[in-house]
Amino acid sequence: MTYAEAVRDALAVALEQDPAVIVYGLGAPDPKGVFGTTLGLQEQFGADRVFDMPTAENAMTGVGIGAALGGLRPVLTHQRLDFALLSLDQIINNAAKWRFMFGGRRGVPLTIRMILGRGWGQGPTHSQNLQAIFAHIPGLCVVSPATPADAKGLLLSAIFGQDPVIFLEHRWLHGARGETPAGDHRVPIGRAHRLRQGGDVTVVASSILSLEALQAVDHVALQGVACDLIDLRSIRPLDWDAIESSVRKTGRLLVLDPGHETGGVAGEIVARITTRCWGHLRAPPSRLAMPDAPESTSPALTLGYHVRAEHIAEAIGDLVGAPLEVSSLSARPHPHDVPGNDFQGPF
Amino acid sequence: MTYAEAVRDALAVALEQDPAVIVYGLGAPDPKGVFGTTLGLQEQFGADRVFDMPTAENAMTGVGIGAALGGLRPVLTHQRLDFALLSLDQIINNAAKWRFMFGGRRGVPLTIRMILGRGWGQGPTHSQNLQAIFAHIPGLCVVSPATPADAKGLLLSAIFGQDPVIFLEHRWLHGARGETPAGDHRVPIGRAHRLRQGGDVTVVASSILSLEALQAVDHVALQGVACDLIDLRSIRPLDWDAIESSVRKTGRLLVLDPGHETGGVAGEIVARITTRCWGHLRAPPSRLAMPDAPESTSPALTLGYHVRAEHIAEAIGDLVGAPLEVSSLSARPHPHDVPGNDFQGPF
Amino acid sequence: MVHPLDSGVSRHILRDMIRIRAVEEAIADRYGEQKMRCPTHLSIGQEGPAAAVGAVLGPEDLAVSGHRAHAHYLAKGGDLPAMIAEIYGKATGCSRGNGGSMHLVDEAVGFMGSTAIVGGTVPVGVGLALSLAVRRKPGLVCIFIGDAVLETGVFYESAGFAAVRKLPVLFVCENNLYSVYSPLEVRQPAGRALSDVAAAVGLQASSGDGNDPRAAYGLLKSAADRARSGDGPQFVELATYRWREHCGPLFDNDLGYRSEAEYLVWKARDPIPRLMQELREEGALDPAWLAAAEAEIRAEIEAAFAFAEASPFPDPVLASTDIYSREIAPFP
Amino acid sequence: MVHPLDSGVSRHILRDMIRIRAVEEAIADRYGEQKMRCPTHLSIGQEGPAAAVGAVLGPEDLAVSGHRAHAHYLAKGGDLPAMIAEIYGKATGCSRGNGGSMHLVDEAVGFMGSTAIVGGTVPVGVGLALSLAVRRKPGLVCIFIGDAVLETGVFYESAGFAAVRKLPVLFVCENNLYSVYSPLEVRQPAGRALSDVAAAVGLQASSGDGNDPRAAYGLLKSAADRARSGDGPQFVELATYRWREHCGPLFDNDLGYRSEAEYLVWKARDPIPRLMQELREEGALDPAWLAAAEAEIRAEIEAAFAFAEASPFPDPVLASTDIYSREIAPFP
Ligand SMILES: Cc1ncc(C[n+]2csc(CCOP(=O)(O)OP(=O)(O)O)c2C)c(N)n1
Ligand SMILES: Cc1ncc(C[n+]2csc(CCOP(=O)(O)OP(=O)(O)O)c2C)c(N)n1
Ligand SMILES: [Mg+2]
Ligand SMILES: [Mg+2]
Repeated sequence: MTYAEAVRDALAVALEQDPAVIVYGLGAPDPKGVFGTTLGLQEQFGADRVFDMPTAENAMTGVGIGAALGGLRPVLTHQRLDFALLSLDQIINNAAKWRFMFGGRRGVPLTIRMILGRGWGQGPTHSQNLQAIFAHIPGLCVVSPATPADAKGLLLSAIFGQDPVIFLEHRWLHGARGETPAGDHRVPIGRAHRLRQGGDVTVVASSILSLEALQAVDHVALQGVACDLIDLRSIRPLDWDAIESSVRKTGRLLVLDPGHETGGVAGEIVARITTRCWGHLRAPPSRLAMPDAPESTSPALTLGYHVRAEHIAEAIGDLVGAPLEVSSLSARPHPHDVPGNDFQGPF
Repeated sequence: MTYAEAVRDALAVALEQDPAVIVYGLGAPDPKGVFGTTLGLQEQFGADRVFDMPTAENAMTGVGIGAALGGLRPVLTHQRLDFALLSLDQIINNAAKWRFMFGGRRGVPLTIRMILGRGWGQGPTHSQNLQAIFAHIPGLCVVSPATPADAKGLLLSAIFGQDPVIFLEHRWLHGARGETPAGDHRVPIGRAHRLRQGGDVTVVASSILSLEALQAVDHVALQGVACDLIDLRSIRPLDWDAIESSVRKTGRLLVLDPGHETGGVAGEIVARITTRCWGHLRAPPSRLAMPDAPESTSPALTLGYHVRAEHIAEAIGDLVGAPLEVSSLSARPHPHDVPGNDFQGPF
Repeated sequence: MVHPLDSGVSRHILRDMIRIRAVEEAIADRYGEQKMRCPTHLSIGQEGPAAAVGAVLGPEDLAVSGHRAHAHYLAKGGDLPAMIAEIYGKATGCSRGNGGSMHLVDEAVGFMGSTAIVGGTVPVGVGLALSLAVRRKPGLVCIFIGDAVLETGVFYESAGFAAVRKLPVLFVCENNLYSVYSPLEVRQPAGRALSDVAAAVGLQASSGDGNDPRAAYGLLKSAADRARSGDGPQFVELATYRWREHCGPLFDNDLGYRSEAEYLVWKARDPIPRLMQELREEGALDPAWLAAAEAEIRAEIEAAFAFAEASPFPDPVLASTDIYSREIAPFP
Repeated sequence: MVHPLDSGVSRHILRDMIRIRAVEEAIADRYGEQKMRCPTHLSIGQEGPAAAVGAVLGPEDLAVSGHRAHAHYLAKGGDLPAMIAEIYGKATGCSRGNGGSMHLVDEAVGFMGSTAIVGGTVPVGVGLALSLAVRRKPGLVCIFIGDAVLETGVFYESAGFAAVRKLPVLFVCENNLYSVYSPLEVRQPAGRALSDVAAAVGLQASSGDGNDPRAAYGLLKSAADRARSGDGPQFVELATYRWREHCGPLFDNDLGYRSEAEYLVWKARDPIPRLMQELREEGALDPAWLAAAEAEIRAEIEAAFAFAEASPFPDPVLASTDIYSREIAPFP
């Protein structure tokens, strides 16, 4: 199934399984079903449990917190992460702190889906991946699955967990396909997944960059460079052990970050792993991230903006000190600002 | 003069000098004048230019943006950074991006003062230093002065600059005294200040931790360990050259961070300097930050929460591989949760 | 002359006001000892609304509040020793010392939490009401707010959603004319009555004198009944006045942000002697009952402070384990 | 029968509506070429309010808007070729290609910016009005909003402050009944008129038919006059309807979120033929003038697209230098 279908499937499983689950957000019951991820859920589970909302992101986050305290398991969806910036007060001051500030007795099992935009002129206010903000906040969990199976499994873990979870869902992954277990499939929050195994370089990725990295890693493998490719899946908590044990083996670290470079999650990983694996590093750890600039609307300016397989392969080459053939990775069957040829706008 | 007086002095100089300057915020004209920093300004410059506002942080930030676009130079004050979380939409989606998203022609000269709380039971929602959030956003400047002179100089640079500036002002520094130049004293945004010179360890600090670090650095100097102490003053842009050239000399880096450790500014510094100064490092770079936990209200739980001089001295000792005497630094003339004996609450 | 309100209920309200005042005064008296080391906002002078609400709400009803919440917590039945211990930062506090005066909770009696960001619990209360509706449970959610909350966007967003879904919410707005040192006119448009605004955004609204707690009870009771019977969200504005400084134990009229004359007018409208006098005139106040109540309250307060003082501080290890559930913690 | 509105103004409005419609249709026609690669929200069917506002505002007045801003930009006098080039992502675009359809600006004519976060420019407009007040400059700020903006907290916060300071603000609310696919009733309380809400929070409010642009002009003109003469912020709600899909060039009634019948009712209320017919009946429409206007508009649009197509894309280097002023940039 596709990633979007996997998200929908997770929601349907949760709604089916527990009457406490509710799903809401702008357009949740709309005819397009938030890129297909909520299609038909209102018809199936009723308008009491699956519903639209006012354009009131801060309050509707607080409503989710209250609903969770009242025994529900709410899932709130934002069509873009950018809109959720209106709700950082409720997320940071309330959801993240409720357990702590009331003495640790209970948390807020609220799941907030945020869709990450990219390309087709999404531009400065519809394409931000500000995962670093959420990953900095004690009390929040942040997950960013790359595959349909992980999307489903992490969403179910989020919904049925005891903590607030920011669920980052890349718009360009919605059409990606993959095997997805049926039923109540769970992927534990905080555990990374090794997608490829190799002794030369540790590549750490997440979300759409895990797919770009897969291409790059397989490409350089043919040239004799073997990488451990670690798909983080969770950004907070982060699976430090997985990265650390890999780096102790490879001695080389490349971290990919779908957010801005300065102050991003990759920096945190580089910093912590450097300190922890000091004696094992054979080369300075490196990172590839978005530039410290918003995404422009102009297709001319998004061309070099995103990290792609060719950049990753090149960075791997730099780390091992061997120039690798990477240019063949640059060829794409569709324009750089859409996920595929079937995408023709308008958003 | 005190730090609070220096802030007030900067505001008065700016208001005097340019009729476009306005100063507003909750309590800006109140009888206590926001810890003394706005005292008497309304009387002196009129209620048109110095005024109170509704408890409406998001809108009042947007109002500042619009006022700036209309030719004013607004200064907005939040009595705690925590309240400014309500305004991250306007800060991130508008103030930070206005220049970029409208083609680079003009920015938003808006200064937002945020006071950082600590101790006396400020607790989870009145003590957050989330500088890392702001430092991650392209388009924002972030400054965090440690001394009265820098507070004045950076505030004037912020007010008369062309970019939005987050001005972080630690509540515990308000009473600190220091020489402060009269008149229109400016300190350039983006330039660090070396407070002590030494070849053994580079210590990077900011805000109140620069004062703690001064004590620690002077203390270990008597034991033969000489540190470069770099007071960042600006968090974004950050003076990479100052740190880099110091680390090339010392080969050892300790970064202090008044925010949470994971995803904090110190991690960014460790990551970037590690990559840039790889061949020069003689020991793994290290950092000292707040734990990944909110500040508790209970004085029992804030005791070990904040980074203090003794921790810094100890970390310096670890870096040079020599156990240093640090315990004498722990003695304080007043309880750990107040800046001085004259502080008796209530906030 | 017999008041329409049942005299038992009236005495309940009176006793609650006396109790709240006594607790707040005990805090004020001892605040200088520097053992209560956190920002503390007292309700002395404005006990009326809280006590009236306390008499209206039942055990199945829930409540949330803001920074000035001692009175609300107590009126809802919150545990007094746990509150005092919380202000002392002790492990026996209702929030185990992490929250202090501004973060109180007692879920056992439906007091679901008070927080320190103005307006911050408003949507939380609405969400609790949503949970009642979805789970088809009885009861309502009382959301205590101050006049400043009508400046916050989140109030309007929350009220709108509550109205769209006709949720069982009762907003109780204590209009004490000030937000910290700021009078209403520098914050809200002239001539804009809080209850009119509330009505326009979709709440059924009324307003009255919070220092006449029996009148307030009447308004609140009707509103609560409407909320419970599915009429949708309600708003009751109650005029009242805080006697002491915004935060802390002292008086601050000397600062000049409000006049001594204004304070004296409101002090003359003290809800406690007023109700006492009324009940006396109605022959509904037995002096022995009053003396016993006052003695009980005194003893209860003494015991609460003794409990707080004797309680241990929390174990420092908790500060880092209280953040996530056991499945997630400890964050590495 | 002579209409009270000056016929020159009426023709100005008519011409603006025709021009806006023609521009939007040209965009729709060519969107499939995939050269305009950004989300694009068209105003076809709802040109009335924009054109009426355009006739009311003077050069010293300012305006801000949201995601559906082409009509507002054009009515305020914005540069057409620069707008089309912007949608093409070209260096000659009004935002140098960085903003696209959703981020338009033309400060030369007082169009101070439109952005894509619902409600995001509302406080910015109020701040612009504050700058006029503080600098004692004439004029007002027009803030274009949709019906969904009355759900956002920032609207209430901004309106409240504008009222407290009596700022020269004119809110123009195009109520087209929908927010994306969502009808009003799932978002706002039943029976809550937008203009009543606005009045309650402190704005002087009126409402009317946006598809009768001369009637709308009357409401807007009175409101603008009041704002200019220091009466404080104004709110005018204008009923109208979007014909095509929320975002993009197509029709989408087939999706079922609104009925074809409803659409046909509104299509029959098309403001352009209606005003044309009225003017004809009043003897105020010279067919030659109309033909010339239509020809001019066609030519202008052809030229604008040709300009956009021929313009260069921005230099990639700009993407990293447009972020800070020269004193701060380049960020290391
Ligand atoms: C979002 C936010 N802004 C500012 C503050 C600072 N603050 C604390 S209490 C308060 C006054 C609130 O006034 P009101 O709601 O009328 O309650 P009262 O104190 O009068 O009981 C303010 C502004 C805050 N806590 N949160
Ligand atoms: C804060 C925020 N939430 C959600 C969105 C998604 N969104 C884009 S346009 C729109 C509809 C706005 O409706 P309305 O204000 O009535 O304007 P209309 O599109 O009808 O002209 C929404 C919800 C957004 N851009 N910003
Ligand atoms: Mg008040
Ligand atoms: Mg609409």
